[in-house]
Amino acid sequence: MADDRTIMGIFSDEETTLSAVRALKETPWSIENVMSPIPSREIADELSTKPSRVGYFTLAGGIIGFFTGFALSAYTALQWQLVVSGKPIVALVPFFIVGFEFTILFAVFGNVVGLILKMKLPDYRGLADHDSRCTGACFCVVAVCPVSDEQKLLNFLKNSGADTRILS
Amino acid sequence: MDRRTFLKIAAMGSLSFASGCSSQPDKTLFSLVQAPDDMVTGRGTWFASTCRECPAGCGIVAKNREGRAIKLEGNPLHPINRGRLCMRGQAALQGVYNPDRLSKPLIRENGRLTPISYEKALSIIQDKGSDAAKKGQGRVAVFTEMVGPTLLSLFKALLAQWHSETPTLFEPFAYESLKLANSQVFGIDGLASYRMEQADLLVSFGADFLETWLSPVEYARRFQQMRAFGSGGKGVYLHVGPYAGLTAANADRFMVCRCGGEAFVAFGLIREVLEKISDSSVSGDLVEPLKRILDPFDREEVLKLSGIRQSHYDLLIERVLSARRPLILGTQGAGAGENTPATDVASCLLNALLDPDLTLIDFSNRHTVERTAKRSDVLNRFKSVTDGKVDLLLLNNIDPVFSVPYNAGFRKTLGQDSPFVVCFSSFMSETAALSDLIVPIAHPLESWDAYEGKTGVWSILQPVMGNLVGTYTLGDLLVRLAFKGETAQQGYRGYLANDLIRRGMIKDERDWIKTVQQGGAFDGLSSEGGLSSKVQPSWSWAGTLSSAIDPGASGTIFAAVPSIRLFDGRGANKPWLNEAPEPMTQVAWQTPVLMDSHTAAKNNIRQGDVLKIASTWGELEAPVYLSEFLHPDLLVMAVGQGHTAYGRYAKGFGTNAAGIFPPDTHPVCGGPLYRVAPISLTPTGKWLKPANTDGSRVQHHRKIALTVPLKALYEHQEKGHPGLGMWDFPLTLPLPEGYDPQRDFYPPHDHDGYRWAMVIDLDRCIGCGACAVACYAENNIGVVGEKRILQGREMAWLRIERYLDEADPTRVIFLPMLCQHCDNAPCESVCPVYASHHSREGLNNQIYNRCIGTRFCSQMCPYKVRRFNWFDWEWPAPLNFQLNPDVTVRSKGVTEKCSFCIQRIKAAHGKAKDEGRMIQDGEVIPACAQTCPTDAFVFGNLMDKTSRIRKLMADPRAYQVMGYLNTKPAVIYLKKVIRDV
Amino acid sequence: MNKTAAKITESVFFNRSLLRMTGVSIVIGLVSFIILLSGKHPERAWQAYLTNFLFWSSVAQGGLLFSAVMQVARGRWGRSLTGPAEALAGFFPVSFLLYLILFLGYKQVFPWRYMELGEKAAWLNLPGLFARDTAGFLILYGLGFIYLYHSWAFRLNRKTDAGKTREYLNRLWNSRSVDPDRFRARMTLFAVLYIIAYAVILSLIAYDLIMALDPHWYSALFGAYHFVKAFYMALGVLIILASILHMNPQIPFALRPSQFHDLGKLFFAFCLVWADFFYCQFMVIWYGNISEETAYVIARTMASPWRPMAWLVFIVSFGIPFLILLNRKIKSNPKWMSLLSALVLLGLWLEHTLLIGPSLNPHVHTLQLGIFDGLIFVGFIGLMTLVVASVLHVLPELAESRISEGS
Amino acid sequence: MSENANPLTFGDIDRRVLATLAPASRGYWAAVGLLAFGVLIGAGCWAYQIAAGVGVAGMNNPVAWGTYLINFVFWVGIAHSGTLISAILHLMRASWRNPIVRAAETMTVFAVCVAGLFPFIHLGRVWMVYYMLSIPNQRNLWQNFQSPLMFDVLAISTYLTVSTLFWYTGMLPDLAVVRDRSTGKKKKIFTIISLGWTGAQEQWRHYTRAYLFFAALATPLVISVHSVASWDFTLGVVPGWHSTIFAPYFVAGAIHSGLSMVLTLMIPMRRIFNYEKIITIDVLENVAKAIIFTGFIVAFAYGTEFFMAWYSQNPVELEVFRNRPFGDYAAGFWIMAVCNTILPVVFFFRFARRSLSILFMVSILVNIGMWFERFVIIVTSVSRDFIPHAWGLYAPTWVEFGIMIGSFSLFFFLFVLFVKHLPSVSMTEMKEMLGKRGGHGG
Repeated sequence: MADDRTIMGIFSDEETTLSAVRALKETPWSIENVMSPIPSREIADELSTKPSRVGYFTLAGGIIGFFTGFALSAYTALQWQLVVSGKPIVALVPFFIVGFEFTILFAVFGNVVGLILKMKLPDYRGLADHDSRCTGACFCVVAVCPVSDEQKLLNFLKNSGADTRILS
Repeated sequence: MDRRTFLKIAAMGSLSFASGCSSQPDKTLFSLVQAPDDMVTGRGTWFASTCRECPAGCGIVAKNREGRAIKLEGNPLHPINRGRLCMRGQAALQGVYNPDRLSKPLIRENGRLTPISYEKALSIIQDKGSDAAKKGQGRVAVFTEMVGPTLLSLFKALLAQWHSETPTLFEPFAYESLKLANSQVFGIDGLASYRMEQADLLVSFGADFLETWLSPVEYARRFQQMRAFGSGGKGVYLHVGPYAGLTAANADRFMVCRCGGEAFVAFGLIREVLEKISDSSVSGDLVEPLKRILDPFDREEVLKLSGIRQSHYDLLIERVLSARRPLILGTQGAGAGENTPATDVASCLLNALLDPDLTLIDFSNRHTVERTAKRSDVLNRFKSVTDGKVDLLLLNNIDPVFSVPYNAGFRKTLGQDSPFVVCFSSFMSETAALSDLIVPIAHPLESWDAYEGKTGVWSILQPVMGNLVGTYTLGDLLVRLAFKGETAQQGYRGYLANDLIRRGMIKDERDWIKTVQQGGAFDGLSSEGGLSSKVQPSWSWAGTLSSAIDPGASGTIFAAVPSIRLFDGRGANKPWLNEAPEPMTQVAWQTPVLMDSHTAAKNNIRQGDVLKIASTWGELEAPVYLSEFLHPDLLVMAVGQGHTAYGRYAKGFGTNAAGIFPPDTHPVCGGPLYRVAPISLTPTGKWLKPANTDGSRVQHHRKIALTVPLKALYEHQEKGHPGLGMWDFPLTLPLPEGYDPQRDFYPPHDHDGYRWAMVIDLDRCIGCGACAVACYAENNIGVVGEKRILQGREMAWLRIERYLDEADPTRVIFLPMLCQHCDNAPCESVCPVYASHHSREGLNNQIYNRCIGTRFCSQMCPYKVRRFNWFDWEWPAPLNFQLNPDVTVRSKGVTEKCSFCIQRIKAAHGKAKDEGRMIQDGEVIPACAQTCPTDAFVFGNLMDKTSRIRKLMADPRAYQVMGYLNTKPAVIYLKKVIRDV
Repeated sequence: MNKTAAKITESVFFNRSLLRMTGVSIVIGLVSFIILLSGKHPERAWQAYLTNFLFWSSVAQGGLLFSAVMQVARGRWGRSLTGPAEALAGFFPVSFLLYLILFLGYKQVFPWRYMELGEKAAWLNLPGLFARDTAGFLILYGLGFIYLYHSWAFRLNRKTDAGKTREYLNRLWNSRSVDPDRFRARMTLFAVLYIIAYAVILSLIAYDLIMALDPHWYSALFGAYHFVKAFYMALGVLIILASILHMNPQIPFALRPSQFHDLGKLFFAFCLVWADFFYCQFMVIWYGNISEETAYVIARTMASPWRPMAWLVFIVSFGIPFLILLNRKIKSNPKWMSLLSALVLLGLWLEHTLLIGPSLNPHVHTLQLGIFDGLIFVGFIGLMTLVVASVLHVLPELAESRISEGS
Repeated sequence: MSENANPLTFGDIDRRVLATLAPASRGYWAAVGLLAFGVLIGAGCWAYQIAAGVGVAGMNNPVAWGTYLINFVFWVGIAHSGTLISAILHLMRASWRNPIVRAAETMTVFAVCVAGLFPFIHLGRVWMVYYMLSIPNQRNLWQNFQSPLMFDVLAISTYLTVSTLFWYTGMLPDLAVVRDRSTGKKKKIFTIISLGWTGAQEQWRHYTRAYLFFAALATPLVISVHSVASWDFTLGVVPGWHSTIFAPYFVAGAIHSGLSMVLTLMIPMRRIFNYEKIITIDVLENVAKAIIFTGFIVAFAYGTEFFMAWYSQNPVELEVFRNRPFGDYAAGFWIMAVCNTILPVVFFFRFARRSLSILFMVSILVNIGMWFERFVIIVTSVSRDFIPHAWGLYAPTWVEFGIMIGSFSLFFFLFVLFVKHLPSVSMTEMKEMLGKRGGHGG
């Protein structure tokens, strides 16, 4: 949107960031993004982001894995039906371990897949207007305002303790 | 193999060979592009022949596959061994295929041996012979091993041409003392055979009839017929002697005494017997003088002189007097001590007194080893050689340089360049090494011949395979030396046939073929009666009796004894025999000197300490093995090892005792002296790790090798209700009925048609180890050698575990341990790749080419019967020709174990399928069961309710080793019966 | 606030209705115990008695363990739960009394008295067993009380003058003043000692009073299995107790959802550990298939009459909680959690019966479980409730959560 | 522990950690070279063994498992505490673990790699190892999933995969930090491997959740892995192996050894990279406390085993447990007993917990002790099991020692490479620790 300005405010610590975010929410301007070196429950709450749904992938993976494990071991055992130590051909007691290991493995795969899909990584476009301080000591708030309000927003951010940077 | 099938294949085989395979090396073994029409690739052909590993003369049948003999079994039709073989017989094959066999005659030219052709060799001998003959009478001397009558006559014929006397039959073990006793007491200068099986009490004063004595396989069988519980025998066996070899270890009571003390025990016994004797069956003229001579030997005197334990002595007397059909055996026969003749005479007298009709002694079918010359005669004959009265000396397959005391002259004389020494030998033995001309001869398994093991028992030797290295048979050589023209043309086989016809053994060609097929002519064997005898009125024996001297005087005595594995040392070049541990010490590849453990403790000598043992005549060094089976004043060493030549498997292993014995012979019997005293012992400070395969001598009160008192078997024993512990766990068959839902997690599983299993009767097992060696032969088991055995890597699929009784360490029990083919085998489920699993017929399969070598199975196996191939084992050519084509040769990195000879089971399956029937009971016999001289193994199908093995399940003695582990082993053992005497 | 607390307690923990309820249930339990005892099969009575004795003693021991662990691991989140947990420890004296009573039934309780034991007799003999277990209980409970003595010194308000116990304790504390840090350090030390004793002595009890009932069976993990289970049960009871206190507006005890959530997670974790310890034993015994070991397990899990009960235990105490507790929300919901815990506890009570029953009634063909066992259980519930109530009555501070803690 | 006393700021953390990634000195490369040489020794020995046969190692018939499986179990054990620290302590919100979590996880990954090698080295026919993989084949003959070794294959490979992913995920934000503070090729590389992480809320939201699941899954996994390792022994009937307590006892033992290995690694590392302010003495003290705890569990297990052996009154069991303390391998047993159970007791004293030298010494001794624990368990049991006639002794050969040297070299080789090229302390989690003042204390 050509008539919009995206401005990044860079704060030195979590508290000021937090108050800034709170204040910003009162303003007409929208918060596009917040970047932080560490995860912050508080900021997340402020931005009222929904809890992640990665868990569903994990769960799905786990369930699939559990049955895959049993299925594989049962299938291989049934091919020749060799009796070993007089144990049943399809012996659920030991096969449980196979099922278990597969559960964990697939759950983790699910977890990773979910993570990749949800975080949309790898994605290097975000680095274009990324400020290196955001991964260091600083919290960055990216706000959007009409071109007209640019100065207002800049002042606002400065007043709330940030040094600012115009991204676009 | 039952009689019928045997005859079939034997016939098929020998017909072809009778025509086909002469001793000419025309049929090459290597490529059979045109196989002879009787040879079906992949199918074995059986040829009957005779074992020549010792003078006993057992019949064998050899399995020939694609032209190579791959396995020997006893000839079931042969009256001496009845289809069984000892470990030496099993190992005969490694004589044929021995990598160190000589293939060309070698002549010594200025010190170096150079190969020459047979023609050349023959002409040399011919020339030397005729030159000698020219010089005068008796310029040619022949010393030969024990040979058959035909070959002997051939020798005679040859020597006659050279104006020389008959050859000398030389055997290191010639039973001089026994022969002396027989002649003095019974007037028969020979070696009677004994109807042991009919006795109810057997007393031996040293005769090791389970090891080497006369005819071990035969006597092992008779012994168990007498004694074994299974065969209804209730006989008791007592052994009196200074040490216990395998034979004594199988006695119901081993009574240790001084070396030489046996004589006085025998005297005492006679004295006691005489006092009891009332009836006049024994002529008074025998009783009186005996009383007179033996009067001094009352109880105290005997105890003092013999050093026997009082309780033992009383027991002995009590048993002998109460026995109905007692049989007394003399001394060990191979080599004498001072009192040996006295002991033998005394035991003969005892037999005469206790059983005046001598019904247990068979004088008509005598052991032909009696024909061998006394050692004193041998030495006398050789003296003439030493004195230069002989120009040509022929030695046939004997090794006096090794087996006769060093300074008896052989070494010296043979070393000199006159006389000209010709040695007929397949190996570079010590003797050959000193000879001027070495003529390799074909192995008995490659030759035609006839041998008479017992008088009237003629066994035929026929080539069981083509000639391997192109050697000639001795017979052919002699024929060509002795005769010209037609006789020479037809060779020794023709000579033999004619000779047999001349002797009336066979009538015609058909008869000849029949004889060859069944392995010999056994009709001469008279069953009962025959020649009998009485005690001689001449009192020549009296002197012998009085020759006995007090053994106490001589201090520590060093004795050498024959080895069940190597006999007199001729077995030393056979890997199997070295690899198989000595039954009593469980030591392989080494010759330790046995020392009483308490004596050792007193002189703080540890096992493995190397001692230097010196006598007036020489000295030797050997590691000590601590034994429980010796008189404290005795050191015992087995003969056979300590070769300085004789091939890679013999050279440099162990020690030869011959060196320290006196060269002269026993004044009375003329036998060699295998006892020497005084001796000096000095520790060398060296230590040699004993290569023993046992981890412990006792079984630590575990349910492994069990015994049961005879009484307990007769009185009705109430079974305490079965529990789950080691001792009260019930016998659980590896069948569905063996599954108890109260204690089994797994459902039972069925087998289709067969559930192979084995019963091993510990009461029959004498621990001779024939089964183990048969297993090596049948299953291509690798020989690992001394170094690897020291590392604990022996590969035996079947091992004889030797356990001493914790309570009484002089009691021994042997337990053959092999894969138990458990129904719930702990080894199977742990294999990640199904290499080991349960077969449909209950076998515990091991798939070699699937195995990746995790060794998990052998860790889990409670019986530790699984063997891992740590390396690729070697079969130096041509040993590899012996490998059984039906059994995989395992490469390094895989685990192997007993398969119940699955190849034999498969073969039986094929046969049964062709004939559209089930496999019959007793049709499949694993190699171990087949060769066992005492029939301790029974193999069969448990699912067949009528099978012999299934019936044995009812035996109250049946149990499973460590059964409480609920592995449901398919090998069921029968407890050894203890006759508490 | 303490004043109010003191006032409230009068009515909350120790009112008539509660007394009536507990009293009645105790009487019911006692009566049914006597009925069974006088019946043809007195061992049935002792089976029920032993089951409940072990069950509730474990709860009490595990309860205190929770507090001790929190102390050692400095787990702040659970600090406010330690109060109720320590209240459970009030059952210690009762438990010891019950233990002594147990020996009245020694004829039925120790079947090995009639068996051939051999060497084992050195371990399995009545005097020896009584001596070592008595010593064990005394040590465990002794350490427990010393720990409580330290813990309460910080927890209790010294001024309130309610009842003799308080005054006695106050006198103890005031008698000599140690500086708080050293006192806290000693508290931690005794917490550690209690934890060690917990492991060792609960194992001992498990061997002597459960495993040895079938003297031929043994499993090395059995002791650990028992004390892990004990903690699992204690957590269940703790959840219920905490929820009751939490949901009762009159009591100054409230937990943040996160705290319930953490407690729930711990409960979940020990549900898994318990199951794991079971599987570790079952797997090894199943695979080894040595009859000495299998017979015991088969009798309890695969053969009638006990088999269905084994499945019930498995489903109720593992299957259901496992599936439910995967869910995050439920963990922080007191109502549901107490319901679930109750279910689990019921299952574990059956599990105790399952371990003891077959040993005390060998070769039976019917399930040795009846209405009376249930009633006796009820009686013990009453007993436990009464004990906890009275403890909280005397020491109301135990039921105070310090909201201030954590953030 | 009190962060308040700690004057660290976010900036300090970045600076200190990034300083370790500066170009390495000559001495460093010398060390790397030396370790590489050690690896070559091991490789050479293995090659020789493959050519000649496993016989070049000291194993024999009763004792067919030797140092290869001892080292296998040992290294798997080392691996465990890594996951314990990163996952279990994360779930328990013991944030004192944050400074060492990265190093510990790395240790896990490398230890599992090394451990994974040993089963291969152990095999008699390693070239046939693919029989153990589910490769479709024309005979349709697959592997036997009832075998504990198959459990191992699954468990170890799963463990390696999971811990590697866990490790990488945990490192993602730090990689971004490095990216933003480096130039040239290094920047390019880190740009790629940090996958374009910016630290946006959207990313954090999923990241934290996923990380939690990672932890939640790694915890049961780590327990299962060593349980499975223990089942290699317990599932048979061999006396001294067939014991139900093994699984938990192995897990505890694994953590015991792993924790001490953490100390062994951390103490030199904090000295060399002057991490004193980050890896504070309090952190080490906490590890020491944990060691006391695991030490107690291990001791409890030893005791139980002996009691049970006696209680069973089974002559076979009795013999094995008589043989351990008084038999052929008594020395090994006493080393194990003293190092694993007696020594850690010194950590009851505060000064010992806070003295670097004592911590270091004890940590190494405990490692030795744990190695001998595996030796005692694996060797003594089979060397005297059911059939006395088959008893025998075992001693490692130079080949086995060579391979052992190789394995240790390989581990330290990888670790040394890691510390100079990747952030060896988790900057993010350090910052979190500071950020959450007065939050959930350790």
